[in-house]
Amino acid sequence: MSTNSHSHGGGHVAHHFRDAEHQFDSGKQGIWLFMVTEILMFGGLFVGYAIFHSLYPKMFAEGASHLDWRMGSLNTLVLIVSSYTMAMSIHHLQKGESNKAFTKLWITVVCGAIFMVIKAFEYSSKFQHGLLPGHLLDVAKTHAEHANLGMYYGFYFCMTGLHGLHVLIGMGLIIWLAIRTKRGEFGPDYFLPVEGVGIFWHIVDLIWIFLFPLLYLVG
Amino acid sequence: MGSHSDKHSGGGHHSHHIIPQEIYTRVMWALIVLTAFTVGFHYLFHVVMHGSVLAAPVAFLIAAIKAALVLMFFMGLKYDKPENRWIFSTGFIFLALLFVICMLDIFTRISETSTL
Amino acid sequence: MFWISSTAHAKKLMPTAATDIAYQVDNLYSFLLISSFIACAILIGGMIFFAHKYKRKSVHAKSAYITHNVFLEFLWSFIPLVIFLAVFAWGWLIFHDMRSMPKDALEIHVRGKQWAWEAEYKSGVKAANLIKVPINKDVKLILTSTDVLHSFYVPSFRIKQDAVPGRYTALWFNANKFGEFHIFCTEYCGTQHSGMIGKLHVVTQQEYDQWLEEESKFNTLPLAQKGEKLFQLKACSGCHSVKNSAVLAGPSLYKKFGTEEELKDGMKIAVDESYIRESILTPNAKIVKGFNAGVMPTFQGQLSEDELAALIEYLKTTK
Amino acid sequence: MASTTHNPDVNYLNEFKGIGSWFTSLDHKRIGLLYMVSIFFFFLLGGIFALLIRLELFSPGAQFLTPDQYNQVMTYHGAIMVFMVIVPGIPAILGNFFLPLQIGAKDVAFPRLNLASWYVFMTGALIAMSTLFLGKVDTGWTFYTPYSIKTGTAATIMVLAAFVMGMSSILTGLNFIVTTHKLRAPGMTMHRIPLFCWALYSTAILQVLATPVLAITLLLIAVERATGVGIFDPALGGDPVLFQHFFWFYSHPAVYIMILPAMGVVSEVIAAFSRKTIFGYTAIAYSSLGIAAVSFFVWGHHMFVSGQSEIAGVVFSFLTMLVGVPTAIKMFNWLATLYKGNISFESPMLFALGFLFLFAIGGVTGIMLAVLATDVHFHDTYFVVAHFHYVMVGGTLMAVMGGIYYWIPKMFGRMYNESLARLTFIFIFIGFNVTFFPQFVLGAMGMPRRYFDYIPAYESLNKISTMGSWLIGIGFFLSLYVIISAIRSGAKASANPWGAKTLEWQTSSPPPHFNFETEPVVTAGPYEYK
Repeated sequence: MSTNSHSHGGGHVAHHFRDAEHQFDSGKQGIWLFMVTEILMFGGLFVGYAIFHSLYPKMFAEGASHLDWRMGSLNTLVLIVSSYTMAMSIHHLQKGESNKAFTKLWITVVCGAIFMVIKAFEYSSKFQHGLLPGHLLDVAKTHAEHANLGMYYGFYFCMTGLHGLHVLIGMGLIIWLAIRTKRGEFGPDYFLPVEGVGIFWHIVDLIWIFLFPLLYLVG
Repeated sequence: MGSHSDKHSGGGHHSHHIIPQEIYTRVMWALIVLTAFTVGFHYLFHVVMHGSVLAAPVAFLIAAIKAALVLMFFMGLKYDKPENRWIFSTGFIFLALLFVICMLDIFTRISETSTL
Repeated sequence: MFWISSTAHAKKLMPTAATDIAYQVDNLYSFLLISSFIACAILIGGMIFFAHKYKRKSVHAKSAYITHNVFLEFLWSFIPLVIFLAVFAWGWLIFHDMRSMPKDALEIHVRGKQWAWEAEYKSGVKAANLIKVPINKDVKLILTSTDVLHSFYVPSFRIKQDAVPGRYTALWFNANKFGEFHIFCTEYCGTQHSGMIGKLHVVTQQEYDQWLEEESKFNTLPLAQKGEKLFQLKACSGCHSVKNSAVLAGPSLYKKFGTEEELKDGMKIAVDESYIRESILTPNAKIVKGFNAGVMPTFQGQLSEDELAALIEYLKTTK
Repeated sequence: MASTTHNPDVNYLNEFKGIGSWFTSLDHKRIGLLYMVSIFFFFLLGGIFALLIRLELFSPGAQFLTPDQYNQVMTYHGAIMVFMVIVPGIPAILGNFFLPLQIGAKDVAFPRLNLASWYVFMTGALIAMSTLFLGKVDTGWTFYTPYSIKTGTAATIMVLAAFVMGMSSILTGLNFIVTTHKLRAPGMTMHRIPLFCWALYSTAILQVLATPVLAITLLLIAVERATGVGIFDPALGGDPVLFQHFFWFYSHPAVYIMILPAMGVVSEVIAAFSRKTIFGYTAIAYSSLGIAAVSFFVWGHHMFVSGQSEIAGVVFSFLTMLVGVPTAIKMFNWLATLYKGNISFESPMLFALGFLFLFAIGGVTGIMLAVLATDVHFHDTYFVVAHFHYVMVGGTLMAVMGGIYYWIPKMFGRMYNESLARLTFIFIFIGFNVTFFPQFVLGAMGMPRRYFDYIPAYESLNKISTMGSWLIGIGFFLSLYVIISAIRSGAKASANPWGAKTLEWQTSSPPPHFNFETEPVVTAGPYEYK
């Protein structure tokens, strides 16, 4: 086997892989490992939330009562649809239908944007009512019954903020994928970046699936 | 982990499973319906029954089912290599470890009180 | 013989054991030391022996081809495991005694704060960096902290417990030796962490009662003497020297009253009653040149007018 | 192209020229050297802070630092040594360089990610260093709350720096796991990879699983400092002990991130210099994995007196005993490897034997700290300081030095000066024991750690300890000279000067850009000295 030319797998196989299959498997494993770190990072927040929720159930209930579950459920639906279109874009690429994939990718980006807009409405309403994390919480304005209600909003803003950051990063990545799809760089032989970003995007969806009942409903 | 063998034949064949569109569509609808269930149960438990111990377990059970659907189909873990399934599950195992031991500590502390 | 001599040797390196539990801890420690010594002798001795015996004499000499030996490997996994579990159980037994609070103990509240230990007895007597206890009596210390984590440690009693702000933790001891023992803070707590040293004074019941009696007369003392006590009690002395002009975390207050102080912004101000009062209640309002804001905590709400007057009166006497 | 056109004078060092070719190189060997230079620099810095600590403690009372300055020096020593030297140390330098070579790969799985992780690391390190000019940090490397929330220093910047360096660690770990799984040469089964690779593999698992929890914990400190959400602040209903749980959930596995690769290096060196197959390959390999797994269950042994419940303490003490077993297995297996070997004593071997010596002491004192009753006395005293220096410095740094001497011929194609290198060993080994053994005694006598000042009873031992630190200092400066002069003007090294059997020695020294002229096919284990 030669050191830097490739007899098969198109032009996308790096020199240290045997073939496209080898590269795909390795890349995918790397992505899954990265997802483990995402789960553990968000997980730290979930564990903290669960512990303090069990210590101060009433304070958490008060915090949750200020959230609008309709906004939360709407956002859940938006993310589900975006996950669907993301998965479909890979389906199309595998079948060689890169135009359809391109469209699906853009729909995903638009869904992400809708999610962020709804989130922005939610945030601004929280800001207006003085519902802010920690000592920024306006106790007088919110008529908070619990002096440390700021902790609930600490969790709320940390979790949704970190999640929102992931949505933004995901949108950026998907736009990059859409551009590359348009350039015809992806096809049935090579779609690893799309697969990877897809898994990332679904993780974002997955985390929201838990955040929604945790923050908005159970409280 | 040491047991998996080198089975890379070196051929350029691509046997990636293409998940049919209709599965994706069904999963999406299932997720939407389950979200409706979540909201419905929330309404039932909080507005009709004014709180119930079941509220949280039901909400998280539904969330777990939804998560499983996303994992298996959208993320394709159902069709993926077993080692990737193992890798992904370790994240949850170690998270559970962190959670269980922190809870163990916090709820077995003997609280001392001031006697002044 | 070996056992006794090495046990004695080990104990010489430890501070005086002044409780029964300390004695038990030392026994366990001696056992650990000896078994560790044996383990190290096997490992290090074996290594030196093999290194010497199988030293390379010729590059071409063949080494033995030994890949593994299940029996040996089982032995050196199983034997350490047994030893480890045994010392675990032994350690647990003693630890359980340390953590089981005796009933009807003399209860003393101890608050850690930056940077002093403040003890408060049920009779209302307070003391800074000093805990007096009667001998042969169960004493339970209820710990908390007013700011950051501290850890209450008496080496001679082999006891240690973190003082956690916002909650109470406890430890107990029953001293069986008279004397003054060190109290250290072992959880890093900032600038004067290493200066947070107190004395645990074990005395007879009679001396203890007498001391308690005397201390409760605190409120009838002349103003300046009361101020002197408060200066210790509120841990002012941890950061401000009054015997000489040495600079600790804060400026020295030796011969300070009636002089002029240069502030950070170059302004000069007379050290009078109102300046001292302001510096105690709002320490960050005026910062002396060469020092930083935010170091000294405020005492707003922690001192009565009476106590403020006593402190000011005392500072007039530090000459 | 391949082997027919290969020019033996062309290697990874001279194939591309110019400083720019280093900063954009995707070659794992060059990235390893980038790490080497940066980590050596940070080690020097951390070492200077260490010398300052010892100088200040030469006598009781203030010597030349104020208490605040001392606390900052102590914090920088800890933070630099942990986050910038020992955690990345062996994996990033030697692992990067030799993992692909030892398993017969052309590179790591994700070369671009590998370079990125160096940049991420340097970014984090520079952010951390920036705090030296932006208000300094005095929290200790452990960032315990609520002190780290209240202190008026640049702690926020420091935790963010540690967060960034954590990301770099995750990326390296991820890369190594996939490399080990996927890039082994034909015939290189998991049971044929060298033990160094097993150690790196186990380490990588720890890096990936533990670091994210540290990341979120550090972020929470930053949020806490900015907005006071109170999760770890008792004044607001939070729990500082929970912070310790989160922190040690990472930081205990992290001590194995620091020591496991060192154990891997020692396995390599002992086998090579005994010219003997390693005793109990399988046991050593799986004990690495075992240590990695169990290390996640033992973090609470840092918290026996922190106010966690008695039950939690007992559970953690018990589990800690279990982690002692695989460690004991390794020690005895190395000992058995020496038996009937053909042993020579070049400096790598001296460092490996020094490792065994010091790690034995570090190990048994670890058991004393894991036993509940004795730990209550020793916790947060100099006994702990001595223990972890025996493990981290006596263990990891001895292995780093041994590993670097062992592999210098391969990395640079040149030999180092053997007698000078032996001299460095003598200085470091003796200096180390003189510095840290007295600290065990100090700890048993009750001297707490992180003390700027101490009672007069502790003076004589502190003096001895400080003098020892000068010997270590001389040893490391001398090593730096030995390494630099080897690179600049060492005698040419052959492809396999030690007669070792692992794969990296089967290619030329220094290796060509893609490591092997022809892809190696492996038919036997790594230590077949028949």
